[in-house]
Amino acid sequence: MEVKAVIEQQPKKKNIFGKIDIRAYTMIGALIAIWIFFGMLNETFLSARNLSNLFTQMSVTAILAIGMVLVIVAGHIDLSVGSIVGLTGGVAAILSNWMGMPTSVVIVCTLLAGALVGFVQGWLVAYRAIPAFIVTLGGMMIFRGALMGITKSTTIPIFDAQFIALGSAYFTDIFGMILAAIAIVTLFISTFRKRKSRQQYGFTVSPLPLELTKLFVISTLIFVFVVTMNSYKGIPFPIIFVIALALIFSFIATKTTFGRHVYAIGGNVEAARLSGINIQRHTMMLFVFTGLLSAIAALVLTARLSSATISAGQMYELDAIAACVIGGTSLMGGSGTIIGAIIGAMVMTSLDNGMSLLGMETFWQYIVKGSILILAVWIDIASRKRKTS
Amino acid sequence: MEVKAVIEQQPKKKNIFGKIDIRAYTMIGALIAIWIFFGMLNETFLSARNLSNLFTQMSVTAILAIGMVLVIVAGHIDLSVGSIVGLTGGVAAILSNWMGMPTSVVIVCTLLAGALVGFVQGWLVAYRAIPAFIVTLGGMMIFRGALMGITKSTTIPIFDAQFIALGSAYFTDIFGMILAAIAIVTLFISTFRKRKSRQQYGFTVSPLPLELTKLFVISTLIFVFVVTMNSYKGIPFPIIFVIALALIFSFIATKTTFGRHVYAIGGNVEAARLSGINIQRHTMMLFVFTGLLSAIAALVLTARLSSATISAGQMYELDAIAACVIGGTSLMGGSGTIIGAIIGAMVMTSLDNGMSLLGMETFWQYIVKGSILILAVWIDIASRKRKTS
Amino acid sequence: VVSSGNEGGSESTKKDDDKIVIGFSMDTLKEERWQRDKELFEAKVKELGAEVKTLAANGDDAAQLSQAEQLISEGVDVLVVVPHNAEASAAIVEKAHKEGIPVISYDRLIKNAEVDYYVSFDNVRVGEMQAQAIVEKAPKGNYVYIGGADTDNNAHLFRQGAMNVLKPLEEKGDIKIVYDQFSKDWKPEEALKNMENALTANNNNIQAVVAANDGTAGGVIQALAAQGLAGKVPVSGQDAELAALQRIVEGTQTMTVYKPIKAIATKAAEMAVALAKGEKIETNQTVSNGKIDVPSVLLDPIAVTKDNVVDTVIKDGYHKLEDVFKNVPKDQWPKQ
Amino acid sequence: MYALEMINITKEFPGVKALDRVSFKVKKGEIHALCGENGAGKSTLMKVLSGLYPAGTYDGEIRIDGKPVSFRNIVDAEQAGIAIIHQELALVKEMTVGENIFLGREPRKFGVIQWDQLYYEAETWLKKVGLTISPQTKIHSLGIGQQQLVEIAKALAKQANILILDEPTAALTESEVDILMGILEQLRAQGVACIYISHKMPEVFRLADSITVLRDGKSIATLSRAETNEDEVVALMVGRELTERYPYVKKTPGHAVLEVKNYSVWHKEKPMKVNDNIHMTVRAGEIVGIAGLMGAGRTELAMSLFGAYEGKAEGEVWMEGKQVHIRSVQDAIRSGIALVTEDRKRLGLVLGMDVKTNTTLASLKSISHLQIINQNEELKWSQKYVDELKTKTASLETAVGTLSGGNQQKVVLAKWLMAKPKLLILDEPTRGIDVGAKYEIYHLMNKLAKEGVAIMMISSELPEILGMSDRIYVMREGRIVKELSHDEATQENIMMAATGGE
Ligand SMILES: Nc1ncnc2c1ncn2[C@@H]1O[C@H](COP(=O)(O)OP(=O)(O)OP(=O)(O)O)[C@@H](O)[C@H]1O
Ligand SMILES: Nc1ncnc2c1ncn2[C@@H]1O[C@H](COP(=O)(O)OP(=O)(O)OP(=O)(O)O)[C@@H](O)[C@H]1O
Ligand SMILES: O[C@@H]1[C@@H](O)[C@H](O)OC[C@H]1O
Ligand SMILES: [Mg+2]
Ligand SMILES: [Mg+2]
Repeated sequence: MEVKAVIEQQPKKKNIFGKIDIRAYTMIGALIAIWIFFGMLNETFLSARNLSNLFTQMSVTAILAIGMVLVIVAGHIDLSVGSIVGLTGGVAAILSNWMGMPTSVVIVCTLLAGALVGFVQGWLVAYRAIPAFIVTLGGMMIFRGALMGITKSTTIPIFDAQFIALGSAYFTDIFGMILAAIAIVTLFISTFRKRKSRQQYGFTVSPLPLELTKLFVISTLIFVFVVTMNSYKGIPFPIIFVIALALIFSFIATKTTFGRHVYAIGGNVEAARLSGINIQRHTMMLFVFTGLLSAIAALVLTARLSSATISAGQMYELDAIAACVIGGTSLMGGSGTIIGAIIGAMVMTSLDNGMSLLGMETFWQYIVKGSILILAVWIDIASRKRKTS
Repeated sequence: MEVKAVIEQQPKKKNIFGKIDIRAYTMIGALIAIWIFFGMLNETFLSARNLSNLFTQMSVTAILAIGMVLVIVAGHIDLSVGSIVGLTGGVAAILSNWMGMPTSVVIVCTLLAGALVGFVQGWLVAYRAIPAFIVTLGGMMIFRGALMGITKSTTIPIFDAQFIALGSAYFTDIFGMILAAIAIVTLFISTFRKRKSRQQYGFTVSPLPLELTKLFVISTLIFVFVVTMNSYKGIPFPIIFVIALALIFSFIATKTTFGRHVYAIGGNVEAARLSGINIQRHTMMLFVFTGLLSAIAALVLTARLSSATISAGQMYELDAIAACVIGGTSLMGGSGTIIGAIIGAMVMTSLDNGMSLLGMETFWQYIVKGSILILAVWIDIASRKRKTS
Repeated sequence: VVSSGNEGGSESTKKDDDKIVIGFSMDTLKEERWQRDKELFEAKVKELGAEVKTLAANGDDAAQLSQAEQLISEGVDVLVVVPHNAEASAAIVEKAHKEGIPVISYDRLIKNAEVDYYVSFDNVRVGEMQAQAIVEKAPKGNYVYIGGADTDNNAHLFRQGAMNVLKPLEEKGDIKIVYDQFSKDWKPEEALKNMENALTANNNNIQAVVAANDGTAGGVIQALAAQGLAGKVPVSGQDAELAALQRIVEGTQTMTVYKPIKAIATKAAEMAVALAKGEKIETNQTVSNGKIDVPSVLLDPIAVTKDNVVDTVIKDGYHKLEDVFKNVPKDQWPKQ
Repeated sequence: MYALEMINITKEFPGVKALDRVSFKVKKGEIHALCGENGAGKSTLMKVLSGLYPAGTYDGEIRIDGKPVSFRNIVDAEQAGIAIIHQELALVKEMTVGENIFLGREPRKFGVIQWDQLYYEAETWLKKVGLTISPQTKIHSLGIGQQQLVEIAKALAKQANILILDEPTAALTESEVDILMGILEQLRAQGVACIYISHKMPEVFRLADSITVLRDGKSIATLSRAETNEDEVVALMVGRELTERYPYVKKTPGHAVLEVKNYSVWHKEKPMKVNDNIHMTVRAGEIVGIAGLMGAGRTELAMSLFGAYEGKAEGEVWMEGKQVHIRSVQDAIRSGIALVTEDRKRLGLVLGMDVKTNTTLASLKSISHLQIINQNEELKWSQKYVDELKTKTASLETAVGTLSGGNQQKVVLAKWLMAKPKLLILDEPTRGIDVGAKYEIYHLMNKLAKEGVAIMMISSELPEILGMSDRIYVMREGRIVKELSHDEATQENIMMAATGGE
C-alpha cells in the first residue's frame, strides 16, 4: 500500500487550532518560563485572581492580533487598528451615553462602523493598489482626528450596566463548567469523525491510545482553566470573546478556502492569481475583518474602562504586530498562525503584568521588555538553525 | 553605430541626485500644489521667513528619512530611530550640561553613541538573522528606557552657545552666496567633465543648448533658494546638514559599489549573495548609518530646543518611514531614492506648517494630513497605471 | 493565596497581617514632576510606618486599570490613584469598592464615581493663574496660547482656565488671541514649531504667550530666542521644572505654577494611612464629580516668579538654590 | 471543426507589439506544437487564451468549438475547459503539494475544505505524473524538476478540453519527459486538444501532430509534422538556415585549472552526503560536461565549489596548481570561479534592476575607483556584452524582469563573462532557450575555451552534452561513476552509467 507509506510521513502536530508551527512551540516554552520566573519572585503572580486579570488584560491586544495575523500573512499591514479602536469606542459611547441607545443597538452600530472603515481602507488597498502601509497610516491619523472631532476631545462615560458588563462581568461557575463540557465533547466528536473519514479514504490513523492520551491532556487543560477561573470569580467575559474569535478565525484560516487563499496570496501572489483566486476581494475582506475585530476590541475596552477617551487604543497597532511576530508570523507574508499570535499577546501581557507586580521601575520595564522581545526571537531562530545544521 | 542607438534610448532624467523616479516627480507636483494652496490661503506661508522655518522644521525628519531609505531599500526597517534620537540627545545633554564637555567632544561622543547602538542592532539583524522589525522594536523600548534611566526622567537644558548654534544659527549672507557659487561651479564642471568623458567613450551626449538650459535652471533654483534664505536671516544651519547629508548619501546610493550592492540585496538577496556580495556586512553598515544619522538628528533637535527631554523623538520613526514611502520607496525593498524621501519629508512638514499657520483645529489637522497622505500616493499610482496601460 | 469566589460582595479581602499597604496607581513617570510625586509620597508613607506599592501606566488608560486590578489583587488597604483619564478611572473605583478598598483621587479628580476622597490643586485654577500672571505683565496686545496635548483632558482644563481670564479681556478689546494651538503629546518640539509659526504669521508682533507647562514653555522660549525676543515677551509655564526655574531666574520665562508637590504628597500619604487605620479624615470642602460631592482637600497652587522663587520652591526643598541659579554669576545669588 | 480558433490576435505592451494579427487553430484530439525564438510571443498568445490578459486588453477573436468566447479572467477560461501550465513555476512554496494542486478549486462543503478528499485525489494525480512523494510535502522541499511535475499534475487535475503546456520539460529528466509524453498521448486519445510549447525539437517531432511557427509576434506557418522536418522549422523560426546544431571544435586543453580531490559535500539539513569522494579535473581551454539524472548531486557540487552551498564540504580543491579554501562566493570569485546558476530568476538576476546593473553586479570592483563606480565604463561593458551575446533589449536601462527567458539567460552569462573567470561553471545553461540563442551560447563557449577558460557544463540534455563536451563526467547518487571522452561518449553509455543499469 504505497498510499499509506506516504501519508504516514505527515507531521503529527495537530490540535484544535490546526497545526502549530515551531516558533509557537518555542513561545509556549518561553511563556511557561516567564510564568515560573514571576511565580517564584512574586507569590501573587500565579494566583487565580491574577491569572484572571492577566487574561483579561491581554484580551484587547489578542483580539487585534487575530485580525492582524491574516493581514500580515497576506503580505499587508494594518497600522490603523489602534485608531479604529479609539474611533469605534467613541461611536459606542456616543450612542450609549449621548443618544441613550440600548446595548444591542450600540453593539450592532459599533460593529458596522468598524466594518465600514475597514471596508474603505480595504477598497483602497485592494482596488486602488495603494500600499496598505500608506492607507492605514493615513487611516491612523484620520480616525484619531475623527474621534477627537466627534467627541469634542472629551471623555464620554458609559452608564449602561449591560454595556459595562461586556468588559467586566464574569460567567457563573456553572456556565463555565457547561462551556468546558461542550468544548470537550466537541473535541472528542470531531476527533473521532476525522479518524473515521481518514479510514474511509484508506489513510492510516494514529494509534487509538495515543489519540486518547492527547484528547485527555487537552481536556484536562480546559478543565483546569475553567476551575482556576471559577476559583476566583468565573471566566471573564472578554476571555470568552478572545477564545471564540480565536476558534472562529483559526477555523477560517485553516479549514476554509478563504483562509487558504489568503495564505496563497501571501506566499506567492502570482501563483494565486494564476490559480484564479480573486486577490482583490480577498484583500478587501481582510481589512473588513480587522475593522470588525477592532470594533469588538473597542467594545471590550470601552466597557472595561466604562468610558471612551480620545487616547484609547493609541499604539495598540504595535502591540498587535509584535504579538503576531513573537508568535511566528513572518512579516514577509505567507506564514503565521492565530494561536501563535495569541501566545505572543500572552507573553507580552505576562511581562507587563509580572514586572509591574514586582514594582520594577518604569525605565527598567522598558529595557527588560525590549530585551526579552529580541531574546525570545533570537533563541527561537538560533534553535531552529541548530536543528537544521 | 549600434552602440549609440542603444545608449540614446536611455532616459534623460538625471540630475545631481542621480535618477529621480516618477513618484518623486509626482510628489514634486503635489508639493508645489500644496505650497500654492497654502500660499493663497495665507500670505505668510510663502514668505522667506516661513520658508526658512519650514525647511528647519523638516530637518530632523529629513535626516532620519535619509538613513531609513537605505534600510528599507535593503528590505529591512528601523523602528528605533526615534528612540535613538531621544537617547543620543540625552547623552549629548548630559555630556554638555552635567559634565561640561566642549561642543566638539559632545558631538564626537554623541555620534559614537549613535553608531554604537546602530552597530549592535545591525549585528543582531545581519549576523544573528533576527528580523529587523523585532530588533528595532525591542531597541525602541530599550533605548527609551535607557534614556529615562540616564536622565532620571528630567529635562536637561543646554547652555553651551556653540552647541545651541547647531540647531538655530544661520550662515551669513556672504557665506551662503559663496556656497551657492561653489555649488553652481561644481555643477558646471562635473557636467562638462561627464560630457567629455562620455564623448571619449564614444557615447552620444545630449545637445549642448539643452544641457545648458538644464544647468541654467538648476543654477537659478540654487540661487533663488540662497537669496530667499538670505532675505530672511541666511541659510539655517540644520538645512545645510540636510543638504550635505542628502548629497553624500545620494552619492553613496547611486555612485558607489556599496549603494549598488544595497539595492541588489533588496531586489534579490539570493542573487546578490551568488554575485559575491557580502550581505551581512552591508546590512550591518546600514544600521550603523541609521544610528549615526539619528545621532545627528538628535544633535539638531537638542540644539534647537536647547534641552533634552525624555519624550524627544517619540514617533519619529513613523514620520521618517512615511516620508520615504511618500517619496517613492517601496516597502518591499529594492527601490527608493534619497531625494524622494526628502521631498516626502517636505510634503509632510508643509502640511503641518500650513495648517498650523491657518490655525486649523487639531482634529482637522489629523484628518487632512492622513487624507493627503493617502491621496498623494493614490494619484501617483493612478497616473503611473494610466501611463503603462 | 487564592481568594474565594465570592460574587463581588463588598467584603474585604485585605491580608490579615498588621502591616498597612497603600497602593499608588500613577498615570505616568515620564515627566519630571511625577517622579517627585512618587518619591515624596513613598517617603511619607514609609515614615508613617506603612508600606507602599507604586505602579505607573505610561499614559494608557487600560494599562492603568490593569495595574489597579493588580494592586487590588495584592490586597492593598487603600488605593491612591493619579488618573490618566478622569472618566475612565471610574472603573478603578468600582473595582476597588467591590473589594472594600477605599480610593483617594490624587491631583486629578476621578469623575462619575463614588470616589472616597480627593486631594488636589485645581487645574482650571492653574490655567487662570498662568493667564493672570501674563496679563499683569502684558495687559494689552497680541496673545498666543500654546496648549498641551489635545489628547490630555488636563490640557483642556488649563486652556479653559486661561480663557476664563483672557476672553473677557479680548471682548473688552484689550488683547487679541492671534494664535491658539495644542502641542502634540506635550512635546516641546511641537511647541517650538507652533511658536515659530505664530511669530512668522504675526511678524513678531506678539506681546504675550501663555504656555501650558514648562516643557512647552521651553519650546516657546527657543522660538522667541531665535527672534531675539526671549525675555521681552512674557511666557507662562507650570510644574516648576528645574530647567524652567533656571529660565525664570535668567529672565526668559515669566512664571511657572508650582504645585507644592511635597504638600500634596504628604497630605495624600497621611490621608491614606489614616484611612487604612479606619480613622476619620477632616476635609475642608467638597467637589462635585458628576455623581457625588467628593470630600476634598484642595491645596493652593503657587505662581512662582523670579521674586518668590527662593521663598517657595527652594524653601520647600523642591530644588536646590545652586541648581536653580547655576547659570547666574555667584555674586548675584540671593541670600537664603 | 476546430476545438480552438484564435483569429487575428494583436497584443501590445508599452513599446512592444508582442502579437501582431496572429491566427492559430487547434483540432480536437490534436497535439499542436507552438515554436518560435525567445520573445516570439508564444507565452503571450497563451496568456491571452487562458484569460490572464482579459478580453479588451487585446484585439482579435477567440472561438471554442466554433463559438466566440470572451474571458474576463482565468476562472472564465477554466470554465470554458482551458488549463495552462505556465512557463514560470507558479506554486506557493510554503504550502503543500496537495494544496497547490487544488489551489483555487479545493473540494469543499459549505466553504469548508474537505482535506481528506483533497489529499486523496492529489495522490492520484501525483501518481499519474510519476511522483511518489506525499501530497503533504511542502513545495519548498522539492527540487525544481519535481515542482514542474506538480505543476503538470495541477493542470491535469483540471481535466480540461484544451491543455496548454508552456515549456513543461525545461526542468525534467528524460524519464520524466517519457512519462509526460505518455500522458499526452493518452489525452490525445481522449480527444483533448494539447498546445505544446518547447524549444526541444526532438520532443516536438516525437509528439506533435501539427506545428505552428511564430516569429516576431507574427504567425509564420502551420505545418503538419508528417510533411516537415526539424531544419525547416528551425529555419522558419530564426528566419535563416541553421546548418549545424552543435558547433563542436576539437581543442587542445592546457594546464589543469580546477583539480578536485576526494571531495565530499554534506547535505545542508540531513546527515547525509550529497557528493561523495569526487575526483575531477578541468583544464584550460576545455569543455567538460557533467551528465546525470535529476538529483544526482550536480547542482550541489557546483554550488559547493562556488562557496554557495550551506552544507559542509571536505576534501581538496586546487585552482591553477594552488590549493584553495573557498568559504564564500567572494572567495570563489577571487579564485577565478564563476557559476551560472540553474534558476536564473531566483538566483541569477535582480529582476527589478536593469540590464546594465545586472551585468556589472559581480565585477563592480573592476569598473570602480575608490568604491566609486565609473558609469561610462559600466555602459561600455554592458553594451559590449549586449552586442556580443546579441541580447534583445530595448535599452541598457530596461529592467531584466521584462526580458524574455533567453535574453535573461544571456544577461546572467554576461555577468559572469565580465568577471573574467578562469573556470566557468554553467548549470543548465540553455534551459528554456531557443535554438538560435542556444547556438550563440555554444559558439560563445567555444570562443571562451579558445581563450583558455576552463568550462564545466552541467546539463540534463544529452545531445547538448554529447555535442559540446570534450570530456564527460557522469554522476549518479552523488558520485562520479564514469569519465568519457568526446569520441567514446554515446547516448547509451551515458544513460547506462547515470542510471546504474547494465
Ligand atoms: N508584461 C510585459 N510587459 C512588457 N513586455 C512584455 C511583457 N510580457 C512580454 N513582453 C514582451 O513581449 C514579447 C513576447 O514575449 P513572450 O513571453 O510571449 O515570448 P516567448 O515566445 O514566450 O519567449 P520564450 O521562449 O523566451 O518564453 C517579448 O518581446 C517580451 O519582452
Ligand atoms: N531542497 C531539498 N531538500 C531536500 N533534499 C534535496 C533538496 N534539493 C536537493 N535535494 C537532494 O540533493 C541531492 C541532489 O539534488 P539536485 O536535484 O540538486 O541534483 P542535480 O544533479 O543538480 O539535479 P538537477 O538536474 O535537477 O539540477 C538529491 O539527493 C536530492 O534529493
Ligand atoms: O503638570 C501637568 C499635568 O497636570 C498634565 O496632566 O500633564 C502635563 C503636566 O505638565
Ligand atoms: Mg515564453
Ligand atoms: Mg541541478
